[in-house]
Amino acid sequence: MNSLNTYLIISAFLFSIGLVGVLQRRNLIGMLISVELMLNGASLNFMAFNRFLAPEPVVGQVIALAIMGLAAAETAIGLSIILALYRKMHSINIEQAQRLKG
Amino acid sequence: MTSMEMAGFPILTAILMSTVLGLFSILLIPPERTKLVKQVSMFWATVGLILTLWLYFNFDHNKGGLQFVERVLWVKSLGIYWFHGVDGINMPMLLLTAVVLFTGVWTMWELEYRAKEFFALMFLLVAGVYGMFLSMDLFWMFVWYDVSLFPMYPLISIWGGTRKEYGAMKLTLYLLAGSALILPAIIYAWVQGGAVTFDLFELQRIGFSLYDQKILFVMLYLGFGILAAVWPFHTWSPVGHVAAPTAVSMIHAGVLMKLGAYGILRIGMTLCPQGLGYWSDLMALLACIGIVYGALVGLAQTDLKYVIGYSSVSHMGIVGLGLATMTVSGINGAVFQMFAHGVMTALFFSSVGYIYDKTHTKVIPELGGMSKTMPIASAFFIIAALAGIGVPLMASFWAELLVFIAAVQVFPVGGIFALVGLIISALFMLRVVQRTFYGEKNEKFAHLPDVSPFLAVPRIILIGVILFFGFFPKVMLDVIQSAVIPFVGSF
Amino acid sequence: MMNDFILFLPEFYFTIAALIYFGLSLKKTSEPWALQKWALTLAGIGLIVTVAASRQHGMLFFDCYRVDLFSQVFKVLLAMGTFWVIFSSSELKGIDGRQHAEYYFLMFICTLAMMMLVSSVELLTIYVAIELSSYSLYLMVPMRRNADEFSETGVKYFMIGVTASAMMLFGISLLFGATNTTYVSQIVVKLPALLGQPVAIVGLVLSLAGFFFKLAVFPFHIWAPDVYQGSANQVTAYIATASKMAAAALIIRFTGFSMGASPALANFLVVLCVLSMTFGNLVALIQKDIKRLLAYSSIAHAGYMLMGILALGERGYAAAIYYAMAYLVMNYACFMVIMKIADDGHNLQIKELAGLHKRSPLLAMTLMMGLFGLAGIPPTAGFTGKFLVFAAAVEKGYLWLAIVGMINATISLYYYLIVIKAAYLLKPVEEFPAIRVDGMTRAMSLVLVGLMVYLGLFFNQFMDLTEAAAKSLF
Amino acid sequence: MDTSSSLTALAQAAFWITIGFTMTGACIAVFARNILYNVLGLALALTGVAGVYLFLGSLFIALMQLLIYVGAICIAIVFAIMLSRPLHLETPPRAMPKVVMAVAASAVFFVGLAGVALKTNWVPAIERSTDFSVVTIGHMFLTRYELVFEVISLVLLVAIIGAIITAGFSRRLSS
Amino acid sequence: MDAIFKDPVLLATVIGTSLPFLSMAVILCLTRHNPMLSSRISVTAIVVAAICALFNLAKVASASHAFRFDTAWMSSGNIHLTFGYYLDPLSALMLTIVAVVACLVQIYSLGYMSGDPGYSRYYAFMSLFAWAMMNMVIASTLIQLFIFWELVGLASYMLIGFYYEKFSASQAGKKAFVMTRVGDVGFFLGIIILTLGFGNLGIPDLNSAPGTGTLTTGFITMAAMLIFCGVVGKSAQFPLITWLPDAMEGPTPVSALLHSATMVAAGVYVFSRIFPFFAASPDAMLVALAIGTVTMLLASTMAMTTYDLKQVWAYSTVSQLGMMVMSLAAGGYFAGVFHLTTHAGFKALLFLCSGIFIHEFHTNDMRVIGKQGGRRQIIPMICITVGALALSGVPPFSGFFSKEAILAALNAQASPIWLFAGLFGAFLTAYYSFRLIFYLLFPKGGIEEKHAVHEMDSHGHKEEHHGGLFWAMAVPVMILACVTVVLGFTEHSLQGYIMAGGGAVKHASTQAAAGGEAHGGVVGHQLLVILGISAGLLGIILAWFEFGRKGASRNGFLSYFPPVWKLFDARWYMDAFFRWFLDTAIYSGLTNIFTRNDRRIIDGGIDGICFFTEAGGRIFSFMQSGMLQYNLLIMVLVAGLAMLFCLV
Repeated sequence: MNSLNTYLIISAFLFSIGLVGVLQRRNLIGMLISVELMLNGASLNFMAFNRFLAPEPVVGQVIALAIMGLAAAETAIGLSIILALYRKMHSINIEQAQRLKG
Repeated sequence: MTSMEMAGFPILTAILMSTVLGLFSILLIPPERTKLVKQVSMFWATVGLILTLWLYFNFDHNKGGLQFVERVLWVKSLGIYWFHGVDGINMPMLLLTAVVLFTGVWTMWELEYRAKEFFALMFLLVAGVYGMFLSMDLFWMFVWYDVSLFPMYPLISIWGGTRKEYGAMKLTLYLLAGSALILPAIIYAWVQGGAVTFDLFELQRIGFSLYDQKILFVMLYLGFGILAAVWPFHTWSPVGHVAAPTAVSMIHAGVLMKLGAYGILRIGMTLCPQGLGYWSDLMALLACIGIVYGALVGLAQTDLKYVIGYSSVSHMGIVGLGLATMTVSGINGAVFQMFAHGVMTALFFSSVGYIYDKTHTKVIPELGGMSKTMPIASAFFIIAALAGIGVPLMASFWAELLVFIAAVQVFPVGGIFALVGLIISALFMLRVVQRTFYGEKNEKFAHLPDVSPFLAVPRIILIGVILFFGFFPKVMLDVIQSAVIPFVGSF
Repeated sequence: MMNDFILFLPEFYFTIAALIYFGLSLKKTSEPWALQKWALTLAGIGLIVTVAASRQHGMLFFDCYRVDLFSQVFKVLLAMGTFWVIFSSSELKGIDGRQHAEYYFLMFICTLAMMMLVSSVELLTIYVAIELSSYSLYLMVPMRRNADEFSETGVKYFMIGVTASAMMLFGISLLFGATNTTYVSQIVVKLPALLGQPVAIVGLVLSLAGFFFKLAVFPFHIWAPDVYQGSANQVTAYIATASKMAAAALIIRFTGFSMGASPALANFLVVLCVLSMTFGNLVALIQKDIKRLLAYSSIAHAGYMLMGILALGERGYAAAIYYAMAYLVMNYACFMVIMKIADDGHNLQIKELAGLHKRSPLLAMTLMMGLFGLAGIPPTAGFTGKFLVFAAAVEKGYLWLAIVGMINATISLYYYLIVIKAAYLLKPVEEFPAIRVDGMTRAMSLVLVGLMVYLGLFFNQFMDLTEAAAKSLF
Repeated sequence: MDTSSSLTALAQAAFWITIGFTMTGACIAVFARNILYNVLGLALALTGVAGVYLFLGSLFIALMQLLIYVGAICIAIVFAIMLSRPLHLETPPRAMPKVVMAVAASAVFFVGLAGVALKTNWVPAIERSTDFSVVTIGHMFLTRYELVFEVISLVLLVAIIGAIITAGFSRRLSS
Repeated sequence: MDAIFKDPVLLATVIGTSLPFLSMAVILCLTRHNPMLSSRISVTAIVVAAICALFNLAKVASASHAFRFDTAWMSSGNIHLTFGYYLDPLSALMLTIVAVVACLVQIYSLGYMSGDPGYSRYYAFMSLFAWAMMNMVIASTLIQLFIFWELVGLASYMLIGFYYEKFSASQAGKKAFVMTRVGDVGFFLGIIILTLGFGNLGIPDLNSAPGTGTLTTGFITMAAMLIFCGVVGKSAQFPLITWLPDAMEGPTPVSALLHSATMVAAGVYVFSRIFPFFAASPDAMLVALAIGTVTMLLASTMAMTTYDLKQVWAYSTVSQLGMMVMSLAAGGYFAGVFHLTTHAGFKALLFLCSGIFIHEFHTNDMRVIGKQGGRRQIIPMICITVGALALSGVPPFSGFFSKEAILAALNAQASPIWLFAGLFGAFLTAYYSFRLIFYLLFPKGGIEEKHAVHEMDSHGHKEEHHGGLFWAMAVPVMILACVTVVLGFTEHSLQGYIMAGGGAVKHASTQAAAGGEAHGGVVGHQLLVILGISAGLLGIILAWFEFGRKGASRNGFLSYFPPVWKLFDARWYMDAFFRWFLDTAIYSGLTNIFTRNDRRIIDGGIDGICFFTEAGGRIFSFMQSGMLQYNLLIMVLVAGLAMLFCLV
């Protein structure tokens, strides 16, 4: 169980399920949630490599921490943009946002 | 810019700069002072002509080879040189350019609409042409080649005539599509030459394998062939010529089309003689088809400029045929034909241009009987037509003679086939002359004035050139030969 | 210590500038023109500072940060792009006057982030820096006011951006796993040995995704048309010019990992290159809105830049750097004219250019030169750039790629010519008044035109510079 | 069955349960159609990931994960949902083709990633320290990752200002 | 330059041959608007040229050798072309003929063309013609000959289409140019082959070439046949006959000078010029003989049906040219040249006389002229009869002597068929000539007095009748009539002169005729003379019987065979065939196909490529749908596939 590959598969799964969400959710907030899953997948990857391979096991942790910080900022920005859109469009359904194309 | 190989005054750069300076000085003039614009243009065109004539008379054809060489390292890491020189192949072309520019500017003397932009673009175009003819460095050749092409778009689309936007777009895209093959070919040559130099002659010395030569030559041939209106890449020619204004047609058909053939000769044949050997049958075939085809299709045209466009296809076919023979006479004839055809088409377009300016039509059935209303303008056209059908003692006769001698020697069947084209081209030209200029006087145009003496001068100069080199072909051929004999010897 | 400070001077300077504008944003009211003048001054000094620091080299922050010719060249380009965009911000009508201070703040931050990006030689630093620059851009895009039809732009940009950056992060994690280090210098040493394993290439490809996103390479281009169209003109100009520089730099840095020894990576880049060029040029053919058109053209140009990069050699990188340089100048020239004409901040349609040559001959000429440059017509910088990238590609045996590139250039000429035609040929439906062009803009137009021609013809020293920069990469 | 093996079994069970939580949470976060369930699913998944971090030997990061992700980010999302209030009631029908395509594309991606993970011969570093301590993390942040640390602070500053101007102004303008 | 002044022959040649060119240039550039001055310049130039030509003739006759002057003209690789003059008896004679006839015609034109709006232009082109023709005659190389040969054709084109407002005139000019060009292409090809195979185009060198044995007979045959193509075109031999009758659209003096006396004879001249070369190829000679014969007979038949004065002479010209070709091909070198000389005289005479009638009555129809009192024009009537008698070969006019010489040459052939054809031709010639004369003299239904007088009055020519203009026309005619009477008696001195230097010619001539000499001819010498005269007289008697005697039907025997009449009248449908060929094969055939191909396939293909490119843009733009997630999907798919690609 406690092998590198298990973790890598889990993180790949998290990343991919996040992708499914991004590709299929209509709700923008739902998409944002999925993006968080993807980031977690990457983060988990770092932690796994950190645990099994890296010469200095703190590096992965530092990276995971940094990712968390960035994810927080990203969520804040994303939510504010979504809210702004909601105020203009009165919807947060991404399928409503199709005016620009071609 | 380290190594300088220069002897005395850089006359070639001066010729090139006469157009560049012309361009800049025109740009500085306020647009409403059209008179001044024309005077300045005329001045610089004259400067170019005088310098070129000086060069022509000081060119030593006994010595041959590249003369007045200027060679400066331009970009070290790629091996690009500012490398100019004249030999027997580009000397006639330079003379042609200078004459056509001079007469072209003069022909457009009555232009008032956006004159500043017109002359500025024209000088830009001619700068490209001069540069291409003078340069002996592949990079610069391509640069100048493209510089000479793109002003065609505004020139045609602003000042043009029939379907000008379509024609301009088609011509520009088509011609630049040709350079889509040229640029990769040039780079390929550079790479195969060790990626150290763009100097044409150094690359020639380095030499290429047969395989490379085959690839390179066909790319260059197709790329430049478009501009040389090689069948079946000729359809821009009529469409573009119909759309273009007079002086632009003159320069375009007169000079620019020669760039294509010149490119094949200068780059393609210099670098890949064996490649040419491999493809020469194809080249001759296309050329022969072009000769006959152009004349045959021209028979059915009803627009004067279409007619000239197709006659150009036919005449440029002769150039192609001459080049394909790879013999001294063939190449001599081809170069001579480039010159002769340039002057002749310039004359064609300038007379058609005059008629069009006055009558606002160039549809043959609507004209008719023009000899009565405009005898002088008609005479110009008829003389051009006679030159076009290869009447002796006009420059193009010698060219055709030489090309056909070589063609019959090398490609007997094709040569005879092309000779038949001479009959058709006679039929075709005389038909146009008959329908446009002969017949009852056309009352609709009876009030129109004939060419004024002032505007007749440039046309007379062109006729003079045609006749001069028709009477004294030696003057031209000695120059051409001085380059062609060693050139053919190097195959 | 002092020496280190000089190394870090441009970044430091831009941090200060950003903080000044952070302070200004707290003020209740401020005159937009005053903000612009100050920002212009700051950016100008910033440009000078960057140029002054351009010959520095050294390492900072425990070897996370490398100052060398490569990074400094790009920093100069970034500073220049920023300066130019701020120069054109005098008509910043697309953004509410109350947000101008934030606009400049974000722009300085973004420039700073990208400067750090080009200098970073450690994966986490690179990631953080790219996120910083992205976030500021995410925020600048929806600032546009009075443009409800474009309100979706911000969210689209954001969503695609975060997806791409998640991919990049995953890729970086794979690289980390493969080489057990986050230092570029060590990765460069270790990775070539690992090229036989899928992880190396997959890691590289995924981490390139983020940069491809920034550069708008097919298929990571999807934001470009919408964002170009939907954000304020100045923001578009910034995205189109400065932000592309950083992306190009990073792609060069990452592809350099393989040390040119990976056919798989090269093939991948070739495919993207061809797709980008073809897609961008073909779709641009049918555009009506100039900014959208330029967006597609930028996709195509990303393809050309890739052509230099995929040669995976010094000459190719040098060519790509040169191309980026030329692209900055040409693209900005076009945008400057657009911003000047659409001085009320609306989206310019091609047909609105009708009669431009009468309204302002100088702007018309600048636009024409810029577009010809983009189309790759000599004697402009665009041609030389194309020439160099083709040369690099052919040298690696991609003759056919150069032909494809040239055919694409011909296709692209069509839509550029349509714009030029509008400017020089079309009769306007209604007479627009002449455009008042102030002295600064005149001077800038001439400088740009001169620069384009100069770069296009006298590129000897630029070649030396870019080749030295590419050499300093390894 | 000695203790160590039973402990191992226990640990294994705990591990798989954590994984199960994570996956279930992720699935809920993505596939549930009510947005509030999604958030809850996300919280569940993030907690699961925190658990996995524990197994990876980093208590600190696991805690931070709970704190920042579950604590801060999820709450922020809930707030956002509340601000755009009627939306959590909106449950448009599922468009099957879209879902299928999304799943297919992601499956390709997953296969790719998994393939990379399995086919690669992962080589551990030759010399590996075992220093997982928080102190070292802090030390790292102040030495090697000093720049990162600073930049993250800038990122947060940008995020704050950005959130204010984007959400704030648009409110004022639209009202 | 000095050389020119040292040698009087060269000086005379240069002056004589270049003055007309100068006159053309001056007229076109400067004196276009002053017709009087233009004509004076031109006439002066040609008179000087004629004097120079006579001087040269005398010089050549007195010298024992030919004069040759060469200067380098052009060189390209191993092809060296020279410009030069080659004055031997033949060319000096021809030069004199050309100069003198041109001179007479130009003087004649002073009257004939007076008041024409294109007066200056006319003289300019006449000068052009004179210059080109003279240079052609004395050209030292075949290529120079060809060049001026083409220029002569150009002048012919210009002069035929002189009345360019008339469609038929411009059409005829075009036809003449294109049809001769067909032959010229063969000629050109022949020159090219000679250049390649022999390398020296000098005429004396060429003539001595077969003797040296460097050239194979096959090569000579090919080259000779190709050059003969040019002869066929220029001299309107079968099958390129029909342009010459049409060329009568030009002014009558033009017809007289170009299309009977000199230009069309150029073909025959070329034949005689390189006669030894031709003679080296029996096959070529046989072909030429056949073509000459066919031409002669065909043209004679055509002449029997037309009522147009000039047409009759035109057909007759063709037929006489055919005869000359026959003569040369049969080895009768001197006979051919002699007939060329006499023919130039009497045919110019005939045309100029007809010109006076046409000028007077404003019609070409012989019946109308006769009706309106043609016979009252005493001088032209006498002269035209003299000409017709010469043409019919009635002694003692010049035509008799030359025709007898030709018949003698034909007699020397092995096969009697050529002789009978020649005799038959002579019979037909006499018949149609006198058909014309009798139409003029004895019009059907007598003369309509009043109408004729009225006609004259209304055109105000009456006072000119005895004015300078009339005499300008009458004097040349009379001179020519005198020449026609006298020329025949110079046969022997002329023969001595022509055959003097030409060893090669003599050799070739005897060789070619050798077949006949062996069996002493088909008929005896005395019998031949009688046959020749009786053939002519028979024709005249038949014409008298049908047209001249009182109460004659004036229809001709051919009218009893309508299909034959129709066949002859339609020129054996040759024109119809050419027209059909041009229309079907060229205009609606190749041209049409190629034009469609050009529009649809080539140009359409290009436009199609552009269209599909743009359509490609539209299709690709669907990829950029407004739907964010579809776009993302593409992105993810590409990234995923790239990964899979890396895995496998």
